[in-house]
Amino acid sequence: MNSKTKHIASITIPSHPMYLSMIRAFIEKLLLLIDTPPSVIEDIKSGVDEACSNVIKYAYNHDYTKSIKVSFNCSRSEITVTIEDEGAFSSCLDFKGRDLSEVRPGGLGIHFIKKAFDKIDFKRVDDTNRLILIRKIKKTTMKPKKKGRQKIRSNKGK
Amino acid sequence: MNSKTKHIASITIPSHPMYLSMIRAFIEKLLLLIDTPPSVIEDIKSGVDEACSNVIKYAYNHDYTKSIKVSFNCSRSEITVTIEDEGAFSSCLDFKGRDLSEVRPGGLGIHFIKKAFDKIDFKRVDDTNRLILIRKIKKTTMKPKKKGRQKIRSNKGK
Amino acid sequence: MKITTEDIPKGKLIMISGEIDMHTSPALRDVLMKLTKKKVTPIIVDLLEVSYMDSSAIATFVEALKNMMSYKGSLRLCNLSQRVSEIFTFAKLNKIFEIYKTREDALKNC
Amino acid sequence: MKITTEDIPKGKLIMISGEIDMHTSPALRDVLMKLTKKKVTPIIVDLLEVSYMDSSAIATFVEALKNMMSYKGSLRLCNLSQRVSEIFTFAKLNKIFEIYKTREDALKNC
Ligand SMILES: Nc1ncnc2c1ncn2[C@@H]1O[C@H](COP(=O)(O)OP(=O)(O)O)[C@@H](O)[C@H]1O
Ligand SMILES: Nc1ncnc2c1ncn2[C@@H]1O[C@H](COP(=O)(O)OP(=O)(O)O)[C@@H](O)[C@H]1O
Repeated sequence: MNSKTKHIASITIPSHPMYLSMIRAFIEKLLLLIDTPPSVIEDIKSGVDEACSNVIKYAYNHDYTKSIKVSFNCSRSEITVTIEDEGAFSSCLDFKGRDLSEVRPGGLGIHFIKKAFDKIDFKRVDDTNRLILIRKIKKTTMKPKKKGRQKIRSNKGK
Repeated sequence: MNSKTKHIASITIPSHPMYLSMIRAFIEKLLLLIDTPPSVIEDIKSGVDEACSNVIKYAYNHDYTKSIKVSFNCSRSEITVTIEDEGAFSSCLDFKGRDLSEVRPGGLGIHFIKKAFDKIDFKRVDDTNRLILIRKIKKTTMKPKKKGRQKIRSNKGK
Repeated sequence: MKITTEDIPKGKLIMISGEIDMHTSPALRDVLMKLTKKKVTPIIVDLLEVSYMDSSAIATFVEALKNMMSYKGSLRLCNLSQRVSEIFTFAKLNKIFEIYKTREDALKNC
Repeated sequence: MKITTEDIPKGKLIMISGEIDMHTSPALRDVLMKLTKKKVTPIIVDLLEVSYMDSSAIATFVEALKNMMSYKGSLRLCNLSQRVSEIFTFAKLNKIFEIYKTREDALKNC
Protein backbone atom coordinates (compact mmCIF):
# COMPACT_ATOMS: atom_id res chain seq x y z
CA MET A 1 0.00 0.00 0.00
CA ASN A 2 1.49 3.29 -1.10
CA SER A 3 1.53 5.80 1.75
CA LYS A 4 -0.55 8.25 -0.29
CA THR A 5 -3.07 5.63 -1.39
CA LYS A 6 -6.54 6.21 -0.01
CA HIS A 7 -8.89 3.30 0.07
CA ILE A 8 -12.32 4.70 -0.25
CA ALA A 9 -15.31 2.51 0.27
CA SER A 10 -18.77 3.26 1.58
CA ILE A 11 -22.04 1.63 2.46
CA THR A 12 -25.54 3.07 2.68
CA ILE A 13 -28.27 1.24 4.58
CA PRO A 14 -31.82 1.97 5.70
CA SER A 15 -32.03 3.45 9.22
CA HIS A 16 -33.45 0.21 10.60
CA PRO A 17 -31.55 -1.64 13.35
CA MET A 18 -31.64 -4.88 11.36
CA TYR A 19 -29.14 -3.42 8.91
CA LEU A 20 -26.54 -2.53 11.54
CA SER A 21 -25.11 -6.04 11.14
CA MET A 22 -24.36 -5.20 7.50
CA ILE A 23 -22.29 -2.22 8.54
CA ARG A 24 -20.35 -4.34 11.00
CA ALA A 25 -19.71 -7.04 8.37
CA PHE A 26 -18.63 -4.37 5.88
CA ILE A 27 -16.16 -2.90 8.38
CA GLU A 28 -14.74 -6.28 9.24
CA LYS A 29 -14.22 -7.24 5.61
CA LEU A 30 -12.77 -3.90 4.57
CA LEU A 31 -10.36 -3.59 7.47
CA LEU A 32 -9.18 -7.19 7.09
CA LEU A 33 -8.43 -6.53 3.42
CA ILE A 34 -6.17 -3.64 4.40
CA ASP A 35 -4.42 -5.68 7.12
CA THR A 36 -5.80 -3.92 10.19
CA PRO A 37 -5.02 -5.66 13.51
CA PRO A 38 -8.00 -7.58 14.96
CA SER A 39 -8.27 -5.46 18.11
CA VAL A 40 -8.48 -2.26 16.05
CA ILE A 41 -11.13 -3.86 13.84
CA GLU A 42 -13.19 -4.78 16.92
CA ASP A 43 -12.88 -1.27 18.35
CA ILE A 44 -13.91 0.39 15.10
CA LYS A 45 -16.78 -2.04 14.61
CA SER A 46 -18.11 -1.21 18.08
CA GLY A 47 -17.58 2.53 17.75
CA VAL A 48 -19.29 2.82 14.38
CA ASP A 49 -22.12 0.50 15.43
CA GLU A 50 -22.83 2.65 18.49
CA ALA A 51 -22.69 5.87 16.48
CA CYS A 52 -25.14 4.44 13.94
CA SER A 53 -27.47 3.20 16.69
CA ASN A 54 -27.46 6.74 18.05
CA VAL A 55 -28.33 8.12 14.63
CA ILE A 56 -31.38 5.85 14.55
CA LYS A 57 -32.36 6.75 18.12
CA TYR A 58 -31.63 10.46 18.26
CA ALA A 59 -31.22 11.94 14.77
CA TYR A 60 -34.06 9.91 13.26
CA ASN A 61 -36.05 9.37 16.44
CA HIS A 62 -36.61 5.72 15.45
CA ASP A 63 -37.87 6.52 11.97
CA TYR A 64 -36.67 3.38 10.21
CA THR A 65 -37.36 4.58 6.67
CA LYS A 66 -34.42 6.96 6.35
CA SER A 67 -30.84 6.12 5.47
CA ILE A 68 -27.37 6.12 6.96
CA LYS A 69 -24.14 6.33 4.99
CA VAL A 70 -20.82 5.16 6.38
CA SER A 71 -17.65 5.96 4.41
CA PHE A 72 -14.08 4.85 4.92
CA ASN A 73 -10.92 6.60 4.00
CA CYS A 74 -7.70 4.93 4.97
CA SER A 75 -4.14 6.05 4.71
CA ARG A 76 -1.02 4.53 6.24
CA SER A 77 -1.37 6.70 9.32
CA GLU A 78 -5.11 6.85 9.99
CA ILE A 79 -8.53 5.44 9.29
CA THR A 80 -11.26 8.03 8.84
CA VAL A 81 -14.88 6.98 9.15
CA THR A 82 -17.62 9.42 8.17
CA ILE A 83 -21.20 8.77 9.22
CA GLU A 84 -23.90 10.77 7.49
CA ASP A 85 -27.61 11.07 8.15
CA GLU A 86 -30.37 13.44 7.12
CA GLY A 87 -32.04 13.57 10.50
CA ALA A 88 -32.62 16.41 12.89
CA PHE A 89 -29.59 18.54 13.70
CA SER A 90 -28.05 16.30 16.23
CA SER A 91 -24.48 16.18 17.32
CA CYS A 92 -23.29 13.80 19.99
CA LEU A 93 -20.19 15.95 20.46
CA ASP A 94 -21.52 17.79 23.49
CA PHE A 95 -22.94 14.70 25.10
CA LYS A 96 -21.22 12.63 27.66
CA GLY A 97 -21.90 9.02 28.44
CA ARG A 98 -22.76 8.17 31.99
CA ASP A 99 -20.15 8.07 34.72
CA LEU A 100 -18.88 4.51 34.47
CA SER A 101 -18.87 4.06 38.25
CA GLU A 102 -22.63 4.53 38.21
CA VAL A 103 -24.34 1.20 37.42
CA ARG A 104 -27.41 1.79 35.27
CA PRO A 105 -28.60 0.77 31.83
CA GLY A 106 -27.58 3.05 28.95
CA GLY A 107 -25.04 5.80 28.50
CA LEU A 108 -22.27 3.49 27.28
CA GLY A 109 -22.37 4.13 23.52
CA ILE A 110 -20.37 7.34 23.63
CA HIS A 111 -17.69 5.57 25.65
CA PHE A 112 -17.33 2.91 22.94
CA ILE A 113 -17.06 5.61 20.28
CA LYS A 114 -14.35 7.43 22.25
CA LYS A 115 -12.49 4.18 22.89
CA ALA A 116 -12.33 3.46 19.17
CA PHE A 117 -11.39 6.88 17.85
CA ASP A 118 -8.67 9.41 18.61
CA LYS A 119 -10.51 12.35 17.10
CA ILE A 120 -14.23 13.03 16.77
CA ASP A 121 -15.58 15.86 14.70
CA PHE A 122 -19.06 16.97 13.68
CA LYS A 123 -20.31 19.08 10.79
CA ARG A 124 -23.78 20.08 9.69
CA VAL A 125 -23.65 20.38 5.89
CA ASP A 126 -26.92 21.48 4.28
CA ASP A 127 -29.43 19.05 5.78
CA THR A 128 -26.88 16.43 6.60
CA ASN A 129 -25.26 15.53 9.92
CA ARG A 130 -21.70 14.42 9.31
CA LEU A 131 -19.84 12.72 12.13
CA ILE A 132 -16.14 12.32 11.36
CA LEU A 133 -14.25 9.71 13.35
CA ILE A 134 -10.48 9.32 13.09
CA ARG A 135 -8.43 6.42 14.35
CA LYS A 136 -4.66 6.83 14.26
CA ILE A 137 -2.68 3.79 13.17
CA LYS A 138 0.56 2.89 14.88
CA LYS A 139 2.86 1.90 12.04
CA THR A 140 4.32 -1.09 13.81
CA THR A 141 0.93 -2.66 14.47
CA MET A 142 -0.09 -2.61 10.80
CA LYS A 143 2.14 -5.40 9.53
CA PRO A 144 1.24 -8.68 11.17
CA LYS A 145 1.11 -10.67 7.95
CA LYS A 146 0.05 -14.17 8.79
CA LYS A 147 1.84 -17.04 7.10
CA GLY A 148 -0.30 -19.33 5.01
CA ARG A 149 -2.98 -16.72 4.52
CA GLN A 150 -3.08 -15.30 1.05
CA LYS A 151 -1.42 -11.93 0.93
CA ILE A 152 -3.89 -9.32 -0.13
CA ARG A 153 -2.51 -6.02 -1.30
CA SER A 154 -4.17 -2.98 -2.69
CA ASN A 155 -1.66 -2.62 -5.49
CA LYS A 156 -1.53 -6.27 -6.45
CA GLY A 157 -1.57 -6.86 -10.15
CA LYS A 158 -0.91 -3.24 -11.00
CA MET B 1 -42.62 -6.30 4.43
CA ASN B 2 -45.17 -3.95 2.98
CA SER B 3 -45.60 -4.49 -0.75
CA LYS B 4 -44.70 -0.88 -1.45
CA THR B 5 -41.69 -0.87 0.84
CA LYS B 6 -38.40 -0.46 -0.97
CA HIS B 7 -35.27 -1.52 0.77
CA ILE B 8 -32.52 0.63 -0.54
CA ALA B 9 -28.95 -0.14 0.28
CA SER B 10 -25.76 0.44 -1.64
CA ILE B 11 -22.05 -0.18 -1.50
CA THR B 12 -19.18 1.62 -3.20
CA ILE B 13 -15.78 -0.02 -3.52
CA PRO B 14 -12.52 0.70 -5.34
CA SER B 15 -12.29 -0.91 -8.78
CA HIS B 16 -9.75 -3.44 -7.55
CA PRO B 17 -10.56 -7.17 -7.77
CA MET B 18 -9.73 -7.65 -4.07
CA TYR B 19 -12.90 -5.74 -3.16
CA LEU B 20 -15.24 -7.95 -5.19
CA SER B 21 -15.53 -10.22 -2.15
CA MET B 22 -17.02 -7.27 -0.22
CA ILE B 23 -19.75 -6.89 -2.79
CA ARG B 24 -20.56 -10.59 -2.60
CA ALA B 25 -20.67 -10.50 1.22
CA PHE B 26 -22.89 -7.39 1.08
CA ILE B 27 -25.30 -9.09 -1.31
CA GLU B 28 -25.46 -12.23 0.79
CA LYS B 29 -26.17 -10.31 4.01
CA LEU B 30 -28.73 -7.98 2.45
CA LEU B 31 -30.68 -10.67 0.63
CA LEU B 32 -30.69 -12.94 3.68
CA LEU B 33 -32.14 -10.08 5.74
CA ILE B 34 -35.03 -9.78 3.31
CA ASP B 35 -35.65 -13.54 3.23
CA THR B 36 -34.47 -14.28 -0.28
CA PRO B 37 -34.20 -18.01 -1.12
CA PRO B 38 -30.59 -19.30 -1.09
CA SER B 39 -30.55 -20.24 -4.79
CA VAL B 40 -31.65 -16.73 -5.78
CA ILE B 41 -28.96 -15.26 -3.52
CA GLU B 42 -26.30 -17.41 -5.20
CA ASP B 43 -27.49 -16.43 -8.68
CA ILE B 44 -27.51 -12.72 -7.87
CA LYS B 45 -24.12 -12.95 -6.17
CA SER B 46 -22.65 -14.56 -9.29
CA GLY B 47 -24.37 -12.22 -11.72
CA VAL B 48 -23.32 -9.05 -9.94
CA ASP B 49 -19.78 -10.34 -9.35
CA GLU B 50 -19.37 -11.06 -13.07
CA ALA B 51 -20.80 -7.68 -14.06
CA CYS B 52 -18.40 -5.91 -11.66
CA SER B 53 -15.43 -7.96 -12.94
CA ASN B 54 -16.37 -6.81 -16.44
CA VAL B 55 -16.47 -3.19 -15.29
CA ILE B 56 -12.90 -3.57 -14.01
CA LYS B 57 -11.77 -5.33 -17.19
CA TYR B 58 -13.59 -3.41 -19.90
CA ALA B 59 -14.92 -0.09 -18.59
CA TYR B 60 -11.83 0.67 -16.49
CA ASN B 61 -9.35 -1.37 -18.52
CA HIS B 62 -7.82 -2.68 -15.27
CA ASP B 63 -7.38 0.76 -13.72
CA TYR B 64 -7.78 -0.24 -10.08
CA THR B 65 -7.98 3.30 -8.69
CA LYS B 66 -11.55 4.06 -9.80
CA SER B 67 -14.76 3.08 -8.07
CA ILE B 68 -17.82 0.90 -8.56
CA LYS B 69 -21.18 1.47 -6.93
CA VAL B 70 -23.75 -1.30 -6.52
CA SER B 71 -27.25 -0.35 -5.33
CA PHE B 72 -30.20 -2.52 -4.36
CA ASN B 73 -33.83 -1.76 -4.57
CA CYS B 74 -36.22 -4.49 -3.53
CA SER B 75 -39.97 -4.76 -3.67
CA ARG B 76 -42.17 -7.77 -3.14
CA SER B 77 -42.08 -8.58 -6.83
CA GLU B 78 -38.53 -7.81 -7.92
CA ILE B 79 -34.98 -7.08 -6.92
CA THR B 80 -33.27 -4.33 -8.89
CA VAL B 81 -29.51 -4.06 -8.84
CA THR B 82 -27.83 -1.02 -10.36
CA ILE B 83 -24.11 -1.08 -11.10
CA GLU B 84 -22.44 2.25 -11.80
CA ASP B 85 -18.95 3.12 -13.01
CA GLU B 86 -17.27 6.15 -14.45
CA GLY B 87 -15.26 4.29 -17.03
CA ALA B 88 -15.27 4.45 -20.81
CA PHE B 89 -18.66 4.20 -22.45
CA SER B 90 -19.07 0.49 -22.30
CA SER B 91 -22.24 -1.49 -22.41
CA CYS B 92 -22.22 -5.24 -22.26
CA LEU B 93 -25.74 -5.26 -23.73
CA ASP B 94 -24.64 -5.95 -27.28
CA PHE B 95 -22.13 -8.57 -26.29
CA LYS B 96 -22.72 -12.21 -26.24
CA GLY B 97 -20.83 -14.75 -24.22
CA ARG B 98 -19.29 -17.62 -26.09
CA ASP B 99 -21.31 -20.49 -27.46
CA LEU B 100 -21.42 -22.85 -24.51
CA SER B 101 -20.76 -25.89 -26.69
CA GLU B 102 -17.38 -24.40 -27.55
CA VAL B 103 -14.85 -25.32 -24.86
CA ARG B 104 -12.45 -22.44 -24.29
CA PRO B 105 -11.49 -20.16 -21.42
CA GLY B 106 -13.55 -16.97 -21.06
CA GLY B 107 -16.87 -15.79 -22.37
CA LEU B 108 -18.93 -17.16 -19.47
CA GLY B 109 -19.55 -14.00 -17.44
CA ILE B 110 -22.42 -12.73 -19.57
CA HIS B 111 -24.12 -16.13 -19.24
CA PHE B 112 -24.00 -15.86 -15.43
CA ILE B 113 -25.47 -12.36 -15.60
CA LYS B 114 -28.30 -13.55 -17.85
CA LYS B 115 -28.94 -16.58 -15.63
CA ALA B 116 -29.39 -14.32 -12.58
CA PHE B 117 -31.54 -11.58 -14.08
CA ASP B 118 -34.77 -11.45 -16.04
CA LYS B 119 -34.18 -8.00 -17.46
CA ILE B 120 -30.95 -6.19 -18.26
CA ASP B 121 -30.85 -2.53 -19.14
CA PHE B 122 -28.08 -0.03 -19.76
CA LYS B 123 -27.96 3.75 -19.56
CA ARG B 124 -25.18 6.24 -20.04
CA VAL B 125 -25.93 9.18 -17.72
CA ASP B 126 -23.43 12.04 -17.91
CA ASP B 127 -20.10 10.26 -17.52
CA THR B 128 -21.54 7.27 -15.79
CA ASN B 129 -22.33 3.79 -17.11
CA ARG B 130 -25.40 2.45 -15.38
CA LEU B 131 -26.24 -1.23 -15.74
CA ILE B 132 -29.69 -2.07 -14.40
CA LEU B 133 -30.36 -5.68 -13.55
CA ILE B 134 -33.82 -6.90 -12.56
CA ARG B 135 -34.66 -10.23 -10.99
CA LYS B 136 -38.34 -11.09 -10.69
CA ILE B 137 -39.41 -12.76 -7.48
CA LYS B 138 -41.92 -15.55 -7.51
CA LYS B 139 -44.19 -14.79 -4.58
CA THR B 140 -44.37 -18.37 -3.41
CA THR B 141 -40.63 -18.75 -3.19
CA MET B 142 -40.23 -15.73 -0.94
CA LYS B 143 -41.68 -17.16 2.24
CA PRO B 144 -39.63 -20.07 3.44
CA LYS B 145 -39.34 -18.84 7.03
CA LYS B 146 -37.15 -21.25 8.87
CA LYS B 147 -38.21 -22.31 12.32
CA GLY B 148 -35.78 -21.57 15.11
CA ARG B 149 -34.08 -18.83 13.17
CA GLN B 150 -34.85 -15.36 14.44
CA LYS B 151 -37.44 -13.73 12.25
CA ILE B 152 -36.12 -10.57 10.75
CA ARG B 153 -38.58 -8.13 9.32
CA SER B 154 -38.17 -4.73 7.82
CA ASN B 155 -41.03 -3.30 9.82
CA LYS B 156 -40.13 -4.91 13.12
CA GLY B 157 -40.37 -2.60 16.06
CA LYS B 158 -42.30 0.01 14.16
CA MET C 1 -29.06 -13.94 17.55
CA LYS C 2 -30.62 -17.11 18.88
CA ILE C 3 -31.71 -17.72 22.46
CA THR C 4 -32.25 -21.17 23.97
CA THR C 5 -33.41 -21.68 27.54
CA GLU C 6 -33.07 -24.80 29.62
CA ASP C 7 -34.44 -25.78 33.02
CA ILE C 8 -31.79 -26.56 35.58
CA PRO C 9 -32.33 -28.07 39.08
CA LYS C 10 -32.64 -24.55 40.48
CA GLY C 11 -33.22 -21.56 38.20
CA LYS C 12 -32.73 -21.22 34.46
CA LEU C 13 -29.93 -21.55 31.92
CA ILE C 14 -29.95 -19.23 28.92
CA MET C 15 -27.70 -19.91 25.94
CA ILE C 16 -27.20 -17.09 23.46
CA SER C 17 -25.55 -17.31 20.08
CA GLY C 18 -24.78 -14.75 17.39
CA GLU C 19 -24.75 -10.97 17.64
CA ILE C 20 -26.51 -8.98 20.35
CA ASP C 21 -27.14 -5.45 19.09
CA MET C 22 -29.82 -2.78 18.95
CA HIS C 23 -31.90 -5.02 16.68
CA THR C 24 -31.68 -8.25 18.64
CA SER C 25 -31.33 -7.13 22.28
CA PRO C 26 -35.10 -6.50 22.70
CA ALA C 27 -35.68 -10.26 22.30
CA LEU C 28 -33.07 -10.95 24.98
CA ARG C 29 -34.70 -8.33 27.20
CA ASP C 30 -38.09 -10.06 26.82
CA VAL C 31 -36.66 -13.36 27.99
CA LEU C 32 -34.85 -11.84 30.97
CA MET C 33 -37.78 -9.64 32.02
CA LYS C 34 -40.13 -12.63 32.05
CA LEU C 35 -37.77 -14.56 34.28
CA THR C 36 -37.02 -11.72 36.69
CA LYS C 37 -40.73 -10.96 36.98
CA LYS C 38 -41.18 -14.53 38.20
CA LYS C 39 -38.21 -13.98 40.55
CA VAL C 40 -36.29 -16.88 39.02
CA THR C 41 -32.83 -17.42 40.54
CA PRO C 42 -30.15 -18.17 39.61
CA ILE C 43 -30.20 -17.12 35.96
CA ILE C 44 -27.14 -18.46 34.19
CA VAL C 45 -26.27 -16.89 30.86
CA ASP C 46 -23.90 -18.82 28.60
CA LEU C 47 -22.22 -16.42 26.18
CA LEU C 48 -20.00 -19.00 24.45
CA GLU C 49 -21.46 -18.43 20.99
CA VAL C 50 -21.83 -14.66 21.22
CA SER C 51 -19.72 -13.12 18.48
CA TYR C 52 -20.66 -9.48 19.07
CA MET C 53 -22.20 -7.43 21.86
CA ASP C 54 -23.07 -3.73 21.86
CA SER C 55 -24.03 -1.27 24.59
CA SER C 56 -27.70 -2.24 24.39
CA ALA C 57 -26.73 -5.80 25.32
CA ILE C 58 -24.85 -4.50 28.35
CA ALA C 59 -27.81 -2.28 29.25
CA THR C 60 -30.10 -5.31 29.08
CA PHE C 61 -27.93 -7.31 31.48
CA VAL C 62 -27.65 -4.34 33.86
CA GLU C 63 -31.43 -3.96 33.86
CA ALA C 64 -31.91 -7.65 34.63
CA LEU C 65 -29.33 -7.47 37.39
CA LYS C 66 -31.12 -4.50 38.98
CA ASN C 67 -34.45 -6.35 38.85
CA MET C 68 -32.87 -9.38 40.47
CA MET C 69 -31.33 -7.33 43.27
CA SER C 70 -34.87 -6.64 44.52
CA TYR C 71 -35.29 -10.36 45.31
CA LYS C 72 -31.61 -11.09 46.03
CA GLY C 73 -31.41 -13.23 42.87
CA SER C 74 -28.16 -14.35 41.31
CA LEU C 75 -27.31 -13.51 37.68
CA ARG C 76 -24.30 -15.43 36.43
CA LEU C 77 -22.50 -14.98 33.13
CA CYS C 78 -20.15 -17.60 31.74
CA ASN C 79 -18.02 -18.47 28.70
CA LEU C 80 -17.20 -14.88 27.80
CA SER C 81 -14.95 -14.55 24.74
CA GLN C 82 -11.90 -12.33 25.14
CA ARG C 83 -13.66 -9.45 23.40
CA VAL C 84 -16.87 -9.77 25.43
CA SER C 85 -14.81 -9.99 28.60
CA GLU C 86 -12.94 -6.81 27.61
CA ILE C 87 -16.24 -5.04 27.06
CA PHE C 88 -17.41 -5.81 30.61
CA THR C 89 -14.06 -4.67 31.99
CA PHE C 90 -14.14 -1.50 29.89
CA ALA C 91 -17.65 -0.73 31.16
CA LYS C 92 -16.41 -1.32 34.71
CA LEU C 93 -19.01 -4.07 35.14
CA ASN C 94 -16.64 -7.01 35.53
CA LYS C 95 -16.82 -6.65 39.32
CA ILE C 96 -20.57 -6.00 39.36
CA PHE C 97 -21.58 -9.20 37.56
CA GLU C 98 -20.88 -12.73 38.73
CA ILE C 99 -18.63 -13.89 35.91
CA TYR C 100 -17.58 -17.54 35.56
CA LYS C 101 -15.10 -19.11 33.22
CA THR C 102 -17.09 -22.23 32.35
CA ARG C 103 -20.71 -23.27 32.47
CA GLU C 104 -19.79 -25.96 35.01
CA ASP C 105 -18.41 -23.29 37.35
CA ALA C 106 -21.53 -21.17 36.95
CA LEU C 107 -23.81 -24.15 37.59
CA LYS C 108 -22.30 -24.95 41.00
CA ASN C 109 -24.90 -24.76 43.81
CA CYS C 110 -27.84 -24.92 41.39
CA MET D 1 -8.47 -18.47 -1.22
CA LYS D 2 -5.81 -20.88 -0.05
CA ILE D 3 -4.09 -23.54 -2.14
CA THR D 4 -2.29 -26.55 -0.70
CA THR D 5 -0.55 -29.13 -2.88
CA GLU D 6 0.42 -32.65 -1.93
CA ASP D 7 2.48 -35.31 -3.68
CA ILE D 8 0.60 -38.49 -4.43
CA PRO D 9 2.09 -41.77 -5.73
CA LYS D 10 1.46 -40.58 -9.28
CA GLY D 11 0.74 -36.91 -10.07
CA LYS D 12 -0.34 -34.12 -7.74
CA LEU D 13 -3.22 -33.35 -5.38
CA ILE D 14 -4.36 -29.72 -5.10
CA MET D 15 -6.66 -28.66 -2.28
CA ILE D 16 -8.37 -25.29 -2.62
CA SER D 17 -10.33 -23.46 0.06
CA GLY D 18 -12.24 -20.20 0.07
CA GLU D 19 -13.42 -18.09 -2.83
CA ILE D 20 -12.01 -18.32 -6.36
CA ASP D 21 -12.69 -15.07 -8.17
CA MET D 22 -11.04 -12.50 -10.42
CA HIS D 23 -8.71 -11.54 -7.56
CA THR D 24 -7.63 -15.01 -6.50
CA SER D 25 -7.80 -17.11 -9.69
CA PRO D 26 -4.40 -15.86 -10.98
CA ALA D 27 -2.73 -17.65 -8.05
CA LEU D 28 -4.59 -20.86 -8.96
CA ARG D 29 -3.57 -20.40 -12.59
CA ASP D 30 0.10 -20.10 -11.56
CA VAL D 31 -0.05 -23.41 -9.71
CA LEU D 32 -1.80 -25.22 -12.55
CA MET D 33 0.42 -23.75 -15.29
CA LYS D 34 3.58 -24.85 -13.47
CA LEU D 35 2.26 -28.39 -13.20
CA THR D 36 1.02 -28.67 -16.79
CA LYS D 37 4.31 -27.26 -18.08
CA LYS D 38 6.01 -30.18 -16.34
CA LYS D 39 3.39 -32.48 -17.87
CA VAL D 40 2.28 -33.73 -14.46
CA THR D 41 -0.59 -36.23 -14.56
CA PRO D 42 -3.02 -36.86 -13.01
CA ILE D 43 -3.79 -33.52 -11.35
CA ILE D 44 -6.50 -34.00 -8.75
CA VAL D 45 -8.27 -30.88 -7.55
CA ASP D 46 -10.21 -31.13 -4.29
CA LEU D 47 -12.88 -28.42 -4.19
CA LEU D 48 -14.39 -29.41 -0.82
CA GLU D 49 -13.69 -26.08 0.86
CA VAL D 50 -14.49 -23.85 -2.10
CA SER D 51 -17.35 -21.58 -1.10
CA TYR D 52 -17.53 -19.50 -4.28
CA MET D 53 -16.34 -19.82 -7.87
CA ASP D 54 -16.67 -17.31 -10.70
CA SER D 55 -16.17 -17.53 -14.46
CA SER D 56 -12.44 -16.81 -14.14
CA ALA D 57 -12.10 -19.96 -12.01
CA ILE D 58 -13.85 -21.97 -14.71
CA ALA D 59 -11.65 -20.36 -17.38
CA THR D 60 -8.58 -21.36 -15.37
CA PHE D 61 -9.66 -25.00 -15.20
CA VAL D 62 -10.52 -25.04 -18.92
CA GLU D 63 -7.09 -23.63 -19.75
CA ALA D 64 -5.36 -26.28 -17.63
CA LEU D 65 -7.45 -29.00 -19.24
CA LYS D 66 -6.50 -27.81 -22.71
CA ASN D 67 -2.81 -27.79 -21.77
CA MET D 68 -3.09 -31.30 -20.40
CA MET D 69 -4.78 -32.59 -23.55
CA SER D 70 -1.50 -31.98 -25.40
CA TYR D 71 0.17 -34.67 -23.28
CA LYS D 72 -2.92 -36.78 -22.66
CA GLY D 73 -2.91 -35.84 -18.98
CA SER D 74 -5.83 -36.40 -16.65
CA LEU D 75 -7.41 -33.48 -14.71
CA ARG D 76 -9.82 -34.68 -12.04
CA LEU D 77 -12.10 -32.55 -9.92
CA CYS D 78 -13.68 -33.85 -6.73
CA ASN D 79 -15.83 -32.82 -3.76
CA LEU D 80 -17.86 -30.24 -5.66
CA SER D 81 -20.50 -28.51 -3.54
CA GLN D 82 -24.00 -28.41 -4.97
CA ARG D 83 -23.51 -24.84 -6.18
CA VAL D 84 -20.11 -25.52 -7.75
CA SER D 85 -21.53 -28.61 -9.41
CA GLU D 86 -24.43 -26.56 -10.79
CA ILE D 87 -21.96 -24.04 -12.22
CA PHE D 88 -20.13 -26.74 -14.17
CA THR D 89 -23.43 -28.11 -15.45
CA PHE D 90 -24.64 -24.63 -16.38
CA ALA D 91 -21.39 -23.99 -18.30
CA LYS D 92 -21.88 -27.35 -20.05
CA LEU D 93 -18.54 -28.50 -18.70
CA ASN D 94 -19.79 -31.32 -16.47
CA LYS D 95 -19.18 -33.82 -19.27
CA ILE D 96 -15.87 -32.27 -20.33
CA PHE D 97 -14.16 -32.58 -16.94
CA GLU D 98 -13.55 -35.80 -15.05
CA ILE D 99 -15.70 -35.13 -11.99
CA TYR D 100 -15.58 -37.42 -8.95
CA LYS D 101 -17.73 -37.42 -5.86
CA THR D 102 -15.02 -38.05 -3.29
CA ARG D 103 -11.27 -37.65 -3.13
CA GLU D 104 -10.93 -41.41 -2.73
CA ASP D 105 -12.74 -41.97 -6.04
CA ALA D 106 -10.53 -39.42 -7.79
CA LEU D 107 -7.38 -40.97 -6.35
CA LYS D 108 -8.06 -44.42 -7.81
CA ASN D 109 -5.26 -45.56 -10.16
CA CYS D 110 -2.79 -42.98 -8.92
N1 LIG E 1 -26.41 11.34 17.29
C1 LIG E 1 -26.88 11.90 18.45
N2 LIG E 1 -27.71 12.95 18.39
C2 LIG E 1 -28.18 13.52 19.51
N3 LIG E 1 -27.89 13.12 20.74
C3 LIG E 1 -27.07 12.09 20.87
C4 LIG E 1 -26.52 11.42 19.75
N4 LIG E 1 -25.74 10.43 20.20
C5 LIG E 1 -25.80 10.49 21.54
N5 LIG E 1 -26.60 11.48 21.96
C6 LIG E 1 -26.89 11.83 23.37
O1 LIG E 1 -25.82 11.36 24.19
C7 LIG E 1 -26.34 10.51 25.22
C8 LIG E 1 -25.37 9.39 25.52
O2 LIG E 1 -25.31 8.52 24.42
P1 LIG E 1 -24.88 7.01 24.60
O3 LIG E 1 -23.60 7.00 25.40
O4 LIG E 1 -24.83 6.35 23.28
O5 LIG E 1 -25.98 6.35 25.54
P2 LIG E 1 -27.53 6.01 25.37
O6 LIG E 1 -27.90 6.11 23.93
O7 LIG E 1 -27.64 4.62 25.90
O8 LIG E 1 -28.21 7.02 26.23
C9 LIG E 1 -27.68 10.02 24.72
O9 LIG E 1 -28.56 9.69 25.75
C10 LIG E 1 -28.17 11.19 23.89
O10 LIG E 1 -28.84 12.13 24.70
N1 LIG F 1 -18.91 -3.81 -19.14
C1 LIG F 1 -18.49 -4.16 -20.39
N2 LIG F 1 -18.04 -3.23 -21.23
C2 LIG F 1 -17.61 -3.55 -22.47
N3 LIG F 1 -17.59 -4.79 -22.95
C3 LIG F 1 -18.02 -5.77 -22.17
C4 LIG F 1 -18.50 -5.52 -20.84
N4 LIG F 1 -18.87 -6.70 -20.31
C5 LIG F 1 -18.62 -7.62 -21.25
N5 LIG F 1 -18.12 -7.09 -22.37
C6 LIG F 1 -17.76 -7.79 -23.63
O1 LIG F 1 -18.48 -9.02 -23.69
C7 LIG F 1 -17.60 -10.14 -23.83
C8 LIG F 1 -18.13 -11.33 -23.06
O2 LIG F 1 -18.07 -11.08 -21.65
P1 LIG F 1 -17.98 -12.25 -20.61
O3 LIG F 1 -19.05 -13.23 -20.95
O4 LIG F 1 -17.99 -11.69 -19.25
O5 LIG F 1 -16.60 -13.00 -20.90
P2 LIG F 1 -15.07 -12.59 -20.77
O6 LIG F 1 -14.94 -11.37 -19.94
O7 LIG F 1 -14.46 -13.79 -20.12
O8 LIG F 1 -14.59 -12.39 -22.18
C9 LIG F 1 -16.26 -9.64 -23.31
O9 LIG F 1 -15.18 -10.34 -23.88
C10 LIG F 1 -16.29 -8.18 -23.68
O10 LIG F 1 -15.82 -7.99 -25.01
